[in-house]
Amino acid sequence: MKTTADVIVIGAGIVGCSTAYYLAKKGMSVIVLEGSNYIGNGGSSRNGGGVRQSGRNPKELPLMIWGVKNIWPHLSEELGVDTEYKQKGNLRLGKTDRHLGILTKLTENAVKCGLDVKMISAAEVKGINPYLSDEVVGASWCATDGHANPLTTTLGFYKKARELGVQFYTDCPVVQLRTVCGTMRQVITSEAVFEAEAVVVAAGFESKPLLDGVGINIPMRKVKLECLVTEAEPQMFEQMLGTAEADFYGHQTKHGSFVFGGHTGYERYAIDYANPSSSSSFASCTSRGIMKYFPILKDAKIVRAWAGFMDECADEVATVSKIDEIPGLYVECSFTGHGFGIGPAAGYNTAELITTGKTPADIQPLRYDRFKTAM
Amino acid sequence: MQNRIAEHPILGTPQKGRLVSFSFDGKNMEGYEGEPIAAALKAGGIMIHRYTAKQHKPRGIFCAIGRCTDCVMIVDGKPNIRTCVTPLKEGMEVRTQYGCSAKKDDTL
Amino acid sequence: MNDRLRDIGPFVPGRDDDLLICRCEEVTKGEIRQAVHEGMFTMPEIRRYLRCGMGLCQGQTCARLVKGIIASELHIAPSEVEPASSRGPVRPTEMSTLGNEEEA
Amino acid sequence: MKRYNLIVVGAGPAGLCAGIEAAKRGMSVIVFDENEKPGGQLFKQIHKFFGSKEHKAKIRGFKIGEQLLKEAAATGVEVRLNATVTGLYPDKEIMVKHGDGMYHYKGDSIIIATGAAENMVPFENWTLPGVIGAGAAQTLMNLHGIKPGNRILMLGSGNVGLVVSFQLLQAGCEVAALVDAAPRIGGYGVHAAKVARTGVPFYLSHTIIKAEGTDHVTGVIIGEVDDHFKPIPGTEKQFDVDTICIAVGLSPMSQLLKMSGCTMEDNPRRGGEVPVVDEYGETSIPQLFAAGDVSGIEEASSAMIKGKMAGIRAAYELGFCKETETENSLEKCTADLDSLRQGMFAPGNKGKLIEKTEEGIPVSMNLLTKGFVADGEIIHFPGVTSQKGIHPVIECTQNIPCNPCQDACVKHCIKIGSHITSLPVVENPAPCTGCGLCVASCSGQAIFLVNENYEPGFASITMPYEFLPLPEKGDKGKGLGRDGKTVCDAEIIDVKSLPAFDHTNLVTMKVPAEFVMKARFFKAV
Repeated sequence: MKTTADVIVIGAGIVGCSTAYYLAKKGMSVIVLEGSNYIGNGGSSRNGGGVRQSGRNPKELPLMIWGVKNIWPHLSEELGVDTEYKQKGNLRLGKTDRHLGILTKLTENAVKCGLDVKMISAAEVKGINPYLSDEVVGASWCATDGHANPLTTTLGFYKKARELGVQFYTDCPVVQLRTVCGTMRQVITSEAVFEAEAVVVAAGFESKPLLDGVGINIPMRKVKLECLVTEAEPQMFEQMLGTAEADFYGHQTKHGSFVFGGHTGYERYAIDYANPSSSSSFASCTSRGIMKYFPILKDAKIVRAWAGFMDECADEVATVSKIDEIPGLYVECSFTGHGFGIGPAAGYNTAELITTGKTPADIQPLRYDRFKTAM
Repeated sequence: MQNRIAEHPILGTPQKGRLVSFSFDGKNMEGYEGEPIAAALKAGGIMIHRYTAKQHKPRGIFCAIGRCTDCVMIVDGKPNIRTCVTPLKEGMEVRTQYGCSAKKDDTL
Repeated sequence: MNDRLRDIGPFVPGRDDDLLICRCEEVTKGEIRQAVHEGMFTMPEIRRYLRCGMGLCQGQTCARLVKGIIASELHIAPSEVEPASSRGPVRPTEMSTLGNEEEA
Repeated sequence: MKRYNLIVVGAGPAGLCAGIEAAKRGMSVIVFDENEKPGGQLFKQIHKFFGSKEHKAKIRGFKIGEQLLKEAAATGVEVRLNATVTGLYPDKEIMVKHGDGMYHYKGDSIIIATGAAENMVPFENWTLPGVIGAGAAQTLMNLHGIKPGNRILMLGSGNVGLVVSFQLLQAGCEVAALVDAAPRIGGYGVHAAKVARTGVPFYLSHTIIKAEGTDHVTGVIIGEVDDHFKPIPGTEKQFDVDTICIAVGLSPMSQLLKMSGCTMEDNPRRGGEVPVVDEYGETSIPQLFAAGDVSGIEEASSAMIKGKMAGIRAAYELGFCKETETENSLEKCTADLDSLRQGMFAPGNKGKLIEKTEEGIPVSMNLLTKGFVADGEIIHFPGVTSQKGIHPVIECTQNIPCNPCQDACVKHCIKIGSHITSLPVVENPAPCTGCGLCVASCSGQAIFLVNENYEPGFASITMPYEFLPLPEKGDKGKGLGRDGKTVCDAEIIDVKSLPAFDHTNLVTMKVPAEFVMKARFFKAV
């Protein structure tokens, strides 16, 4: 059994697998440890598939813009799988003036970061997506946003990394990290002790207990999110959709089925089970929400609803960072439910950080020690 | 109606609702109210319910208990209706389904 | 611990690889076998990678067949293949019906 | 939110029995079923059931279903049809789709009795219209009065494959062949015998290579398989059929249980993914039970008992009945269940080749590999005697927990004794009056009345006959052997159809005396 490598990555989601892939591409030997039985079983296979810049916190925009420009366009070709990436824009819809206020503020911040995003009128929205109902009074529109299939993309990174010799172990939960002479060296599991020069913690919320164990405290908590998917429908529209209050988001997949995420409002108070399960009213509540925006979908059949946990950060911003206090420790977590689109870029930049000490994109705002108190 | 069992040795004559007419791909057909649409079609000798999206292959009744979804058709404009568990009503409009819609795509 | 790099032998094209296994999503036996050799060792991974079991019947028709194919490629018993999860609604249900929650 | 003491999902044999036992003990009970008609599999089983009187033996499946419905109504069980339980959520909550609305319910206890569904065997072109499951054939014939096809090939020789083949013949279809990759038939010998004697050829150690046809099935090609079930080139055989019926076993429909998060296991001996349950069917989640085929594939008779046990246990755990009463009823159920789980087809003997009967008689290998008992083998069995005058000949050659024939004979000619799986023995001499009650009572249609010297040079054979058109007195035709092949000329000398026979007509034919132990079916010419 292989227990030593240049780098150990903890977590086999989109972030862990892409990091492992890019490291292996640069000739590094990598071991990936996944706690569950399945690759990509956390948020990576439960999200709404958005690959979007608009609506993000400005701190994440540099990395995301870099990713949309440098990774997503040729990712299918590189991984040898159909990521189903479509760059046909993102409509973030508003139904009230308050919504428009939120969207306008987000738009202004994004424009400052160089993102081509603008507010558009109800008529213009209808021009882009004629299926939307008249409840929409306006939206923010970013033409370079899009969506992709999170399942094939994550498993595509896994397949490619595996081809390059990355050693994946599933059903292998990590118990503890251990430093040797102050440097990150050992990863303890119930069956073996793994050793490496560098360790990347990319295990979603499960990152927290491991990081706390070595004195690195990233303020995040586990919050349930729920999604659903419909039967296949004739192709209608290609944009990614969201709303001002992120109460509803989704897109129509290449297969023709619609994937939507939504809220009942009680996700924060859900009974915390290890395995997230959908609440009984979620599909009904979200269906009502969707039908208000898309009356044409009232007859569309829902075939499945599921839930997942997001690692919600205190400032709702990802943490992609070297840990100065513990040389050799890197972290990629707290993606707060919008980690799919930005995951590959985070993976690429972390691989660069480990091998060259520098990153092509500016990840300075995503440092682990950015958290300041209220006063 | 050659596929209907007139008299069964154990069950006797099947009790049926009233005879109603419905349309299948524009043609007029008859069946008994309340029996599954698939049964009325089968009695009328119709075997093909749909053509699949990818390989455009014909599909029909397979499990007849509403589980396998192979028998789905467009009923009164709504696609993916499981005809083996949907009761027949007067004047229903049943159409062969191509992929997930009624449009017979040219690639067939 | 499940070593995902363990040697399960090369993918050798089979005589009946174009046999259809998932009837809803039209996934063939060869595609499933190939995916196992690309590292997809469990039901959820095969489902997410190829869509078999994601169709209208949600795998009720093909799950057992898929499990058998994965098991034979991995040289283990079907009962040892990690199963997929089961989610509601267990029968496809229109949004208008779902949205119409009534007091029992 | 509406709450019941007990929610049952599935109004089949297990679900109804569970609801009845719980309601009898004072629980408020509602049973949901997604179908238009309740009774689950029962309403498709038109054959007479096996077992003892307590197991409702010799009653036809759908009649048992009707009885259970009456009993459910009488004990105040609410049965809600066209009600699909779309989800089972934590805290024993369910979502039900009824009409065009969704309803939430909670149960102090929940019993899942959603039964099983068919396994699949893929072969080339298996997605063609015309390839159907055996359950589909039963649903079309027995629920909707539609012939599934005109000429049908059956794949699978378990009880379902055998019983559905017989039911296809009853519906007026032609069964071209019965095929199974296994070397030996999986179901009861008597079920195979009543199909074989009508002329249906059995092809064991064969499987389907390919379905023929472009728009729908027009034919099928089968081939012999080696002991790794791989087809042997050159052994192909073609049949012109319009329907292929698949009956290769069942798997539990345990999606709701898996959704609830209770501990599951993939147990091949119980048919697939099943909940881990205790002897009363309780899962790892307290007050969440599974009963019937969903927790392990067995017959409807055992499903009914397992349903009862879950209902009783649920009532006890919620304080609706006392410990002693519960213990007694549960012990009785366990005893009933154990009595069903005996004999050659007991769960423990699954797939095993049993060489000898309990009485030490070598089993008929011909029956297992060709579907009928060979002439040389039949004479060894205690039910088969040669006597003067009319007497029953019971061609029951396997130890099955079943004894309706013993109770049917008012003259006590037939003896099974206290051990229910013993083979029936015919007294010699048999004070038989030729009343035919035993012939009609046999669930396996394995009893004939024989008079070796009906008249000089001729013998009479009375057989159970459940087909249409019914032959008439004076009809001339051929006597068919147990293998379905013509053995002699035959003339119908009597046809009896009494209510007591419950649709099993007694047809008596006259054949040349030397064929008395060979001719077992009649074919009009």
